[in-house]
Order: sequence, then structure tokens, then C-alpha cells
Amino acid sequence: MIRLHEYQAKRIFLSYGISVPTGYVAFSPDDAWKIALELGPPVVLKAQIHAGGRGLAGGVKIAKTADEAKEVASQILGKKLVTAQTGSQGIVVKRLLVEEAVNIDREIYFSIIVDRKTCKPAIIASPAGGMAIEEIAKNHPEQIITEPIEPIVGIMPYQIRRLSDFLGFDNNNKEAAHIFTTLYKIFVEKDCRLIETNPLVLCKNGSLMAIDAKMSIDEDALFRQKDMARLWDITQSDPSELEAQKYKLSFVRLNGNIGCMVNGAGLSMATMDLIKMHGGEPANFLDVGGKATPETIAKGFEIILNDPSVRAILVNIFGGIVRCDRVADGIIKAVQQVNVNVPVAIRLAGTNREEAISILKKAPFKFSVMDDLNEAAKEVVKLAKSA
Amino acid sequence: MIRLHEYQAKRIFLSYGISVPTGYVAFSPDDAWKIALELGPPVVLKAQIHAGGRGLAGGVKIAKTADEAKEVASQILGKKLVTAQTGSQGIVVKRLLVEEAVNIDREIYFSIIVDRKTCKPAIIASPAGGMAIEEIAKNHPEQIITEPIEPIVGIMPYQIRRLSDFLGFDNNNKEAAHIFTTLYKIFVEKDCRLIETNPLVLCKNGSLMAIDAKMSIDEDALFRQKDMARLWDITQSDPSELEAQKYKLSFVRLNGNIGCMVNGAGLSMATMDLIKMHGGEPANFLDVGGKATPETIAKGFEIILNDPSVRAILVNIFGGIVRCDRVADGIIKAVQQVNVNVPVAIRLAGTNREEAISILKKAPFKFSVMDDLNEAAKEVVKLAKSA
Amino acid sequence: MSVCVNESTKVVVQGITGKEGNFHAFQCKQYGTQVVAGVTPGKEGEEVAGIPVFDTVQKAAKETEANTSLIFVPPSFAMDSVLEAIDAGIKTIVCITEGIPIMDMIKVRTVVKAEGVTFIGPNTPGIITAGEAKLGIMPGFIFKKGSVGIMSRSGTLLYEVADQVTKSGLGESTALGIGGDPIIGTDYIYWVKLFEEDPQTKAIFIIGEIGGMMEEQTAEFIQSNIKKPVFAFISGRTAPPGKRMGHAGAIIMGGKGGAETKIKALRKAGVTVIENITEVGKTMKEKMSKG
Amino acid sequence: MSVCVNESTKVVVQGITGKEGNFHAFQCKQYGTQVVAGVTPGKEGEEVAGIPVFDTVQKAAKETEANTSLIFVPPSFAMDSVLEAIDAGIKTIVCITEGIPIMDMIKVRTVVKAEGVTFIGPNTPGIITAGEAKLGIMPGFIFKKGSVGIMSRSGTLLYEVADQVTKSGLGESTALGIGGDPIIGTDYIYWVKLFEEDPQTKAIFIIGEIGGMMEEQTAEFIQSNIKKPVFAFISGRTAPPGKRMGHAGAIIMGGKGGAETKIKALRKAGVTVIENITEVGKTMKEKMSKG
Repeated sequence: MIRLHEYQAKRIFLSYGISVPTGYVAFSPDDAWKIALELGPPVVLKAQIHAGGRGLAGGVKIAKTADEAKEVASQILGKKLVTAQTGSQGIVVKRLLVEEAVNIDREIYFSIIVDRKTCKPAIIASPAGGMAIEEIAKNHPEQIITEPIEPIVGIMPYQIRRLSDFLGFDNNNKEAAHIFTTLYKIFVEKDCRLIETNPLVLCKNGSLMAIDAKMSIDEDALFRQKDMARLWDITQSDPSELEAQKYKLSFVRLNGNIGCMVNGAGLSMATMDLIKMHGGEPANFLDVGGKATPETIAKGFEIILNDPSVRAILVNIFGGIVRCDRVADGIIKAVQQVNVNVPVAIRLAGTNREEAISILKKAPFKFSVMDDLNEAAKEVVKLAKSA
Repeated sequence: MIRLHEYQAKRIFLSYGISVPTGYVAFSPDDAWKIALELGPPVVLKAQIHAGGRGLAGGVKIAKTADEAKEVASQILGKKLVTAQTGSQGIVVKRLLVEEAVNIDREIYFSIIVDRKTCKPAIIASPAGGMAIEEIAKNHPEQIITEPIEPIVGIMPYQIRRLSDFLGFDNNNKEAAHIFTTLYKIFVEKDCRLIETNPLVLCKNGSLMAIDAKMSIDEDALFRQKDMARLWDITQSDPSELEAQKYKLSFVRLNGNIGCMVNGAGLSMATMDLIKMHGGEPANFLDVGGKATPETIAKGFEIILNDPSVRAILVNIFGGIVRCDRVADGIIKAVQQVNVNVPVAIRLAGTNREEAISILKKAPFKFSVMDDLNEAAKEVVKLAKSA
Repeated sequence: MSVCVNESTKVVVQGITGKEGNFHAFQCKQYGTQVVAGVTPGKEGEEVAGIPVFDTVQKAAKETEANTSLIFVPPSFAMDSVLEAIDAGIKTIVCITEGIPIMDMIKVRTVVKAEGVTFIGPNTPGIITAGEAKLGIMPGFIFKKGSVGIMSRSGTLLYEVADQVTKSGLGESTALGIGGDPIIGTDYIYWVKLFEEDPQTKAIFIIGEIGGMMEEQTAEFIQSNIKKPVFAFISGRTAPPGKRMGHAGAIIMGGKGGAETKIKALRKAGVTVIENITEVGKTMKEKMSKG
Repeated sequence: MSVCVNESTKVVVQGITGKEGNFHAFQCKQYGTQVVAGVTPGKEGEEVAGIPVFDTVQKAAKETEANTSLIFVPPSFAMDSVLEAIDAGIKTIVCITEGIPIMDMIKVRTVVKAEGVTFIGPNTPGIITAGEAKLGIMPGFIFKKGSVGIMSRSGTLLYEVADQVTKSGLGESTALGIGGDPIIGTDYIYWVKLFEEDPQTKAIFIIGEIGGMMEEQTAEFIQSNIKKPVFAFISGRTAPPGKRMGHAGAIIMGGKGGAETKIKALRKAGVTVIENITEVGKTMKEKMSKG
């Protein structure tokens, strides 16, 4: 999923006729000062990062004057923001959204996702806006409505009535109906995986406004969503994950110290589970996929070893279409190119396992090669602990 | 179905980006002269009536000069045009479309209908354009392709390839693909029952142009197609059929001399069939529907009797929700209001039949009231013949 | 036994506070049908003929365990009502409404098929299992529990045929109108299969008419799948091409859908086609007493 | 007996002239599968591994009687290929392609359900009936005719489990990947039913993973409908929430889809859940020799 920044999502909302607060993106405290002057204080300054939970983490501030806006901006910009969703390392804030303040009467939660149960897009909404949906689900599950949409007909009038009723709008509130159907339109037209506005607010003047806006785009649809692809701020992603993507490797950084390299997502997760079962902690998820070449295997090692906390590596390959001997070639290539300074346990099974083992035995580097995955997992945990 | 005139349909085509010849509607020979001057002769003059087969009937002419255009227009305008589709009485031509002449390389038939077999919209197309589709179906059935469209996804690329291949276009002919998908878009967005362009032509310069255009709109969708409703030229319809519609009666004029009034479309047709079986000829189809009142029954008599060829009338009512006594009231009302100058045979069955019969017996008019439908049909045929 | 609806069917009437819905909900209830709920948005708490009214089908189904919907809403609301019923878990829908835009029905049909819902209509008089349940606008008194399964594209022709079948002494198992529109939810083949499986049904009667190819397709299906005797009547032999004969579906277009080819196809499949509508009762009685 | 595919299955490979399609069409044919045709628009007349190539599925199906399609086209063409196969009357579709836009799959699923097509995938290694037919990219040699029906959201985990099942001596009836995407054509329940009915299958193995609620729904179904012994392995207990673990479908979102609740639900339904992936063969052998 490709996440958009709030200010980007709001621009799209606006272009479809959904009201959002007037505001502009600021890259510097000076920008913030100028924008605040133009809008007329008080203004709201919101850190633009690809993670929720900004409010509690100090990423959303009100400034009563333009000078105060500049001051607040200088406090936030360039600093790491650690929220419940960023992980402990946090994300550096490089952009702020400076917006007019709005007189809020009531806050609503509204989102559209792909509902895996019905296999359709579904609206999730709640009159208990402002909180994270997980929180509402935990504390007020009866305050959540789920409304799956038939894609062939779109949102039907009975659903608009049900949503309006549940969210406390008058059934004839045309603006609410317009927002429901328009957000669904954006969801479909932009190939979204998620569209969320939390809160959607009922203003003191009776109108509706999207105070927050989140959009995630289906990365598999980027070939036909070139405009959305351009909005992707890659500085928000983990550099190792981006690097892996280039080589069609699937990589996720975790908090442990045992590097993992496996072919296949399911087997990768099962291998991580096994390491954990034997008392170890995986440092990453790394699926080398069904088309692994010596080059991508070598790249995988490089990415794993970029993480200084890695103490040992487990390679688990079930050779099917991916032949074990080619994986072995890759491993040899890796130790030649990269400084592999931690012990490596290897389990190979399936196609050309024997050939692979003899390749590895000839290598100048000493690998722990095993037949049995359980033994290999135990071994790597032992290696990591003794390293 | 509400038919549009060719010039109306072409305006819609044009608004969606489909090329049509430049041309304007003319209501008088003078109009035709001015338009011909503006376009620059030669021009084509086409009678605008709600019926096909105009070419063979003399409704389409070429004029080499503006004066000739005026001359031709004066020959066609205000005259009745009798084509294979108008019936023998023909339709008076009140409008002409005056268009630039086009250099044609090849003619194609292309239409979209609702395919009752697959219950989906379907494209019907043929490289043998210019002829009526019935003719192609009869003489060159192998030259017709039917391509049902899944409404949830629209026309798919494989269908565009298949159509292009069948119609002799290059698979990369973007203009052809654009026309296929755009006509489908119009079909859906305007709630069409039929959209047809015959011929769609490949011009000498390689571009594609809709030389003819037909559109019929789903009358049940007029509540959301207000623009289309406005285009309906009611002067093209039978006045009796229009009058019947006002009273929610379903009326179709036929060529016989026995007027029919029945409740229900199926029973109406069955009654007509029975009359024919006994040697008679129905003068009309008239379904008074499930909500017949004395007023609508009386109106039905009036409409039937507007046809001077009617010699006798058969009323066949199966009383269910429509009670026979109310129908009898209507018949009494009719003979009071309208000059019923032909004999009337009546068959009543079902709810309150007895009451109805006693009402009819008291009337000053002598009806032939029967229990048996077969006898009633025989009787009305006899009455019509002896009248 | 019977087909689709019976004495345990629990009906919710959508559009119950309208003139038609109101009248017929009462009639159906009088017949003995379990009409347990009505739905009209904004009218929750009211009662119609002793039937409680709800704002939504979801609520109606939850409170009353209604499993079948009978729809009387105006055509522009029909698609919404059908989808609301499906959403609420209703598995059988009878849609009386006439005049639904054809594009709406094309979409509805796709959803109905994907969700496995039985959809009768639109533009139908409904369905009746004689002596058990009536869901529709047909006069109940002409039907009598018996052995003939009847289906029709036309309302009054259904009554005419049922009346004769009842008077012949054979009576009906279940009788229904499949709908007079060009696009309908379930076709003859769907019902022919159910009648073939139903032990109460000894003979099947198809009332067809001009327009479309459904009778021809059904004939083909009957030939290889149906063992019970099948009778048919086809109306519209005198109808001219290109003219809509009342029903939106009754129209001969592009030279297709004429009565003669339908009659021919049915006869070829071994169906007894009755040409004179007044001879239905007599013919069936003769044939069924022989067999 | 077996499920869905067997030695009489006739396969058309869509995208056969691509690198993947070419390689695997040959591999499938080598395994003994009847790969009768390939399709790539514009390549009609060519041959791939002795398999004739056609421009359209319609033509391929007409000329070769292919009844099953195996799809290798790039993701942006996948929806087109699936609908082309359905249009040509193909009733079983195996879609290997990974990375199809989710909105495309939502639409495809509606059509597939309405048309009654069996759709495996997308993002699947395919389906194999050991010793009879292989439709997919799995290494054939690890499967051996036997009694265990296996289904998986993951490819290599399917291989890992099948390898152990084969080595345990039990072997497989039919094994398949249902697909690693969030929206797939057929779910576990669809296949559990078929395995329950299949006489060759004596035990069922479900390989699940984090993401979605499918395992929980399947557990509920198993509890009241399945009599054969069911085994399961769920991967992803160490996966953090909000992160996509390779498969588009393997993601814990909004606190839902974690491994522990899946394991709990399956155990509650009487399923033997194996926690250590390396103990699959051993555990099954023990349990099945007892039973």
C-alpha cells in the first residue's frame, strides 16, 4: 500500500467537492509564518508523516498568532516524531500542514476499506469520531457500523439511510449523502486500499468537513494510477525496505537479532515462528521469492547485514522451481562481495540439494549446513546467543 | 421505448466525442437552402421520422447545389413517407437533416441492445453495414457477431480485439476501440434500449464516422433521464396510443375490424388470437390493466371507436382484483358518454360476475353477454361480419 | 409438498404503507399467508392490517424472522428495495413492481445470481401455493390444492388457465408469474426443475407469449431433463412485429420471438401445446386421466 | 478419485508465450497433464513445447476441447484473461498471476460467482492431483498419490507440508494453493466441502496464515459439517501488526487477523493444530495410524 500525506489526500477530497479546512503545506518555519498570516490565526499545524497517532505524540498544535506558528513549526520540523504507529525509531517530520482552525460541533469516524469477509469494499463508520478505530472497536464496538458495497451498483439509498441514522444525521442530509457517495467514488476511481476521515466533523454552522484525511493506494494498481504514484513520498519508508523492493525482494525490518532469508512468504513466517519457538528473535522478514538469482540472494545478505543488531543468519530454502544450487551460488557470491561477519546456518531441501551442499562445502566461508529445519533453527539461535 | 430522431442521436454522439457528419436540422425548404450553402454542396437530405427503411422509400436524397437542396426539401417535407417500418399509412415528414456528403470506403453495422438470452447489454456488429440487421441475419448470418457485456466491468480488451478482428479493423485501431466503448458508455448513461449506427463508416481518409444514428430510450428510466424525455417528438406517435397512455391503458392499433378490450396483456393477446382463430381480425390490442376504473373503461371505448373500421367490440374481463361489477359500471358509463354504434359482446369471469351481469341487463343498450369465452369470440366475429 | 413458498413462509412486505402494498398485504394475510412484517422507511411503529411496520428490512427480519420479501415499491425505488432485502439475508424475493428500468434489472440479476437468491418478477402477479400461502396480487379463490404446477409471463392468463385447471378438478400445486419484463430474476427452466422434483406436482403448465427466446430454451431443456407431462399455451400469434403488447417483454424484435417458432420448439420437445385458450381445462383433464 | 482436476482435465495456458507460461506449460505437460492449448493474442499458429498456440480462448476451446485454464499473464491483463476464459465457457480457472489490483479481483469474484465458475487464486502455486495432473508452478516430485487433501495460502509452505506428508507415507489426494491475496476466488470452505465428499481423501490439511478471518470462518464450518480429521498449521505468530508479510493478504490490520485467534478457533472446532512446522509429517503419521 502506498500512503499519501494528509495534505495530498485533502487536495483530492477537495477536487471531488468534499469540504476540507483551508490550508497549505509548509516545508519551513518561514512557510508556516506566511501561511498563518494568509489564513489568519488561529491556525493548526499538523506534522505530515505516514503514521497515525500524531495528536498524542505532539505532532498537532494550535498557534494563536503567525509568530507562534513559526515557533511551533521550528519545534516540529526536522525532529523525529514517535507515535504509537511509527515504531520506537520514529519518523523525521519534513512537512507541516498549516490550516485554519474549525469550530467543531461533533466528530465522526468514516472510512472505506476492502472487506475480506464479503470480498467487497465496505464503509466503516462511527459516531464516536476522533479516536482510533481500534480504540472504538475495543471500548464501544456497538458504536461501529460496517456497510459492504456491491460494486456493480455502488452505495444504495437504503445504506445512506442506515448510515445517516447510525451517525445521527437527518435522513435528508444531502451533504452527508454526498460525502458518503463521493468518498466511495474516490475509493474506486483511485484504486484505494483505505480512505479514512477521522474526524469528519459537523461544524457549528451545520456543514460537514473532513478535518483529517488518509488515503492508501493499492500498489498493484499504480500502473493505472500514475498521478497517485507521483504523490508517494518515499522518504517516509524504511530505506532497506525500498532497496529490497528494487530487487523484487520482500523485506520487513523487525526488532530481533537473527537475520532470515527464506523463499516464500508463508515459509518465511513459519521460519520466524520456529526461531521464536526456540528462544530467538528474528531481525527481519525476507522473502527472496520464486525467481531468486545469485544477484538477488547476494543483495538479500547485504540488506540483512545493514542492520547492525544482526548476530546470525538463517537461510531456509525449499527448492522447487528455485534450484538449491543457484541459491548456493548466490550465497558464495554474497560472501565474496559483502563482508559477512556473522555465522550463517543454512537449511536446503528439494531440487538439487546435493549439488548445493557440495558448492557450499567448497566455499572459503564456514556455513552450518543442515538437512533438518528444526535443527537449523536451534543452531542459529545458539549462534546468535554465543556471538 | 422512446425513439430519438437521427439528428438528436448524432448530437449526443458528438458530445461524447464520436465523429458524425456536419449537419443541421431543417424545418423548411428555406432552412435546407441556407444549411446547404453553409456546408457547401453536395449535401445529403434525410427525412427525420421514427422509422427505418427511409433510403429505399425515398427519404434520403443527395443535392448537388443549394437550390437543388431546397427543391428536394420541398418534395419531402410535409409529405407522408411510407417505409417498410411505418405501416401502410406512413408518417408525415416534418424535419430534415441536411448534412455534408462523406467519402465512404467501407460500411459497418454496429448496435447495442439488451440481450434477453444473457440478460446483459450486447453489441451486435457486422462488416456488412448499410443493410438492415434482419437482412444480414437472413442472408449472411455468419457476418454477425454478438458480444454480451458484463455490466460490472464493461467492454473488455479481448472483446475489442474480437470485434476489431471481425469487423476488419487493425487490432491497434484506437478510434474503433474508442467508438465501441463510447457507444456502450452512452448506452448505459442514457438508459438506452437500443443504440445503432448503420452504417458506421471507414472514410477514405482512414477515420471512422457514424453516418447514421439511432437511439431508443427505456421509457421506464425517463424519471432519471429528463434530458432524453425532452427530446421525445410525440408527433411521431399514433394519437390514439398517446391518448391511451394518458389513462394508463396499453393500446396498439391493428388492421382488423373487431375492437378488443381485455384486462391483462397476455389475456389480451390470447383473446386476439382466439378472434383470429374464428375467422375475425382484431382492430386493436387494448389492455385496461389491473387498475381499471369506470372512467378508464369508458375511455377505452372512446379510443376503440375512434377507429372508423371497427364493426364490433369484444370485452373480455377476468375479474380478480378488478371486480367485474366495476367494469360493468364502466361499460354503462361508456354507452352513456360515447356513441357506441357497434354491437358489443362481453365475457365476464371471476369476482362479482353475477352482479356485473345484472347491471348490464338493466342497461338501455343491448349487449351479448356470455359465460364462455369461446362462444363470445365466435359471436363477435359473426357480429362484425353481419355489421 | 409444493415449490418455494408454503405455510411456513414468513413474509415481509416492502412498501406496505402504499396503496397497493396495504391492500394486498391484507389480502395475502386473509388468504392465510404468514405476513409477519412490513417495511416503509420512516413509518416504524405503525401497523397495517395488524402487521407491524419497520423502517428497515434488517430490523424486520431480525424481529420477526421473515425469510421472504414481497415488494410493492414504486419502480424508481425497486432496485434499492431488492438490494436491501438481499443485504438483510432474505433468500426469496417476489417483486410485483412494474416498470423498473431495464439497466437496474440487469444489475440486480447479477447480484441475485452471485448471492444465490430466488427472485420472482419483476412485473409479476406473484406466487401462490394453493391453500398454503399467497404472495402476490392474484385472486386466491381461483386456485385449489392439486397437482398442476403453473408458470406464466402474464397475470390474467395465469388466472384464466388456473381457473380452468381448478374447474377440471386437477387443481394446482404452486402457480406463479415469472414476470412480464424482458429481464426477470428466474426463468421457466428454474421452475420446471423444481416442479419436476416436487412430488405433489404431476403435470407442468407453461404459459408463454411472444418476445425473447425463453420458451425455445425451455423446450430444449425439457426434452432432455423433464419426465413429467408438460402443457403449454403461447399467446400473441396475431401480434405484429416491433410493437410492445402491454408487457415490456412482449415484443417481436428483429424477426425473433414470434409465437409460431415457440410453439414448434415446444411441440418438438414433446410438450402438449394448446392452441385455443378456452380448451385448457378440457385438454388437461383428458390427457391426465389417460396417463 | 480426486478433487477438481485429474487425468482427463484438458488445460489451456493463457500467456503461454511469456517466460513463465512457456516454462511451466512445459513442466505441467511433462508431469502428464493434458496441456492441449495455449493462448497469446497475435501468436496463433506458433507452438510452445509442442502445444498449439491460439489467438483467443474461444478458438482454443473450440479446437481442443480445453475445459480448464491456467493463467500466467501479467497483472494488468489478468482481469481480461479471466473474463475471456469465462466467456469461452471455461468452468475451472487457475490464476497464477501475482499483483492483480484488488478492485479487479472484487469485480472478477462477482462475475465468477454469478457464472458458477471455480476460480483458484490469484497468486497461487496452482493445484495438483498427485500422479494425474499438475496445473501450476509447484515442483511435482514432492507429491505422491495418497490420502491427504491439502490447501494453503502460501506456495512454499504447501511444498514444505506436502514433502513431509509424502515422506510420512500418507501422500496426497489433491493439493492446492487457494491464493495469497486478500480477495481470492474460492476459500477454504469451498475446498473442505469437496475433500469431505472425495472418497480418496482421508484427512484434510489446512495451511493458514495471518490476515483476514478465513481460518476462523472455516473453523466454524468444520465444526458442524466435516467428519474427516482436519489438521492445520498457521504461520505468522511473530509477525507485527500493520506490516504486509510478503503476500498481499498476510497482514494484521485493525487488530484483526492474528495467528493466535485463528489457532484457537481451529482447535475449538476439533482441528489438530501443529505448532512446529517441522513436526507435520510425524504428527500426521501418528494420528492417522491410530484413527
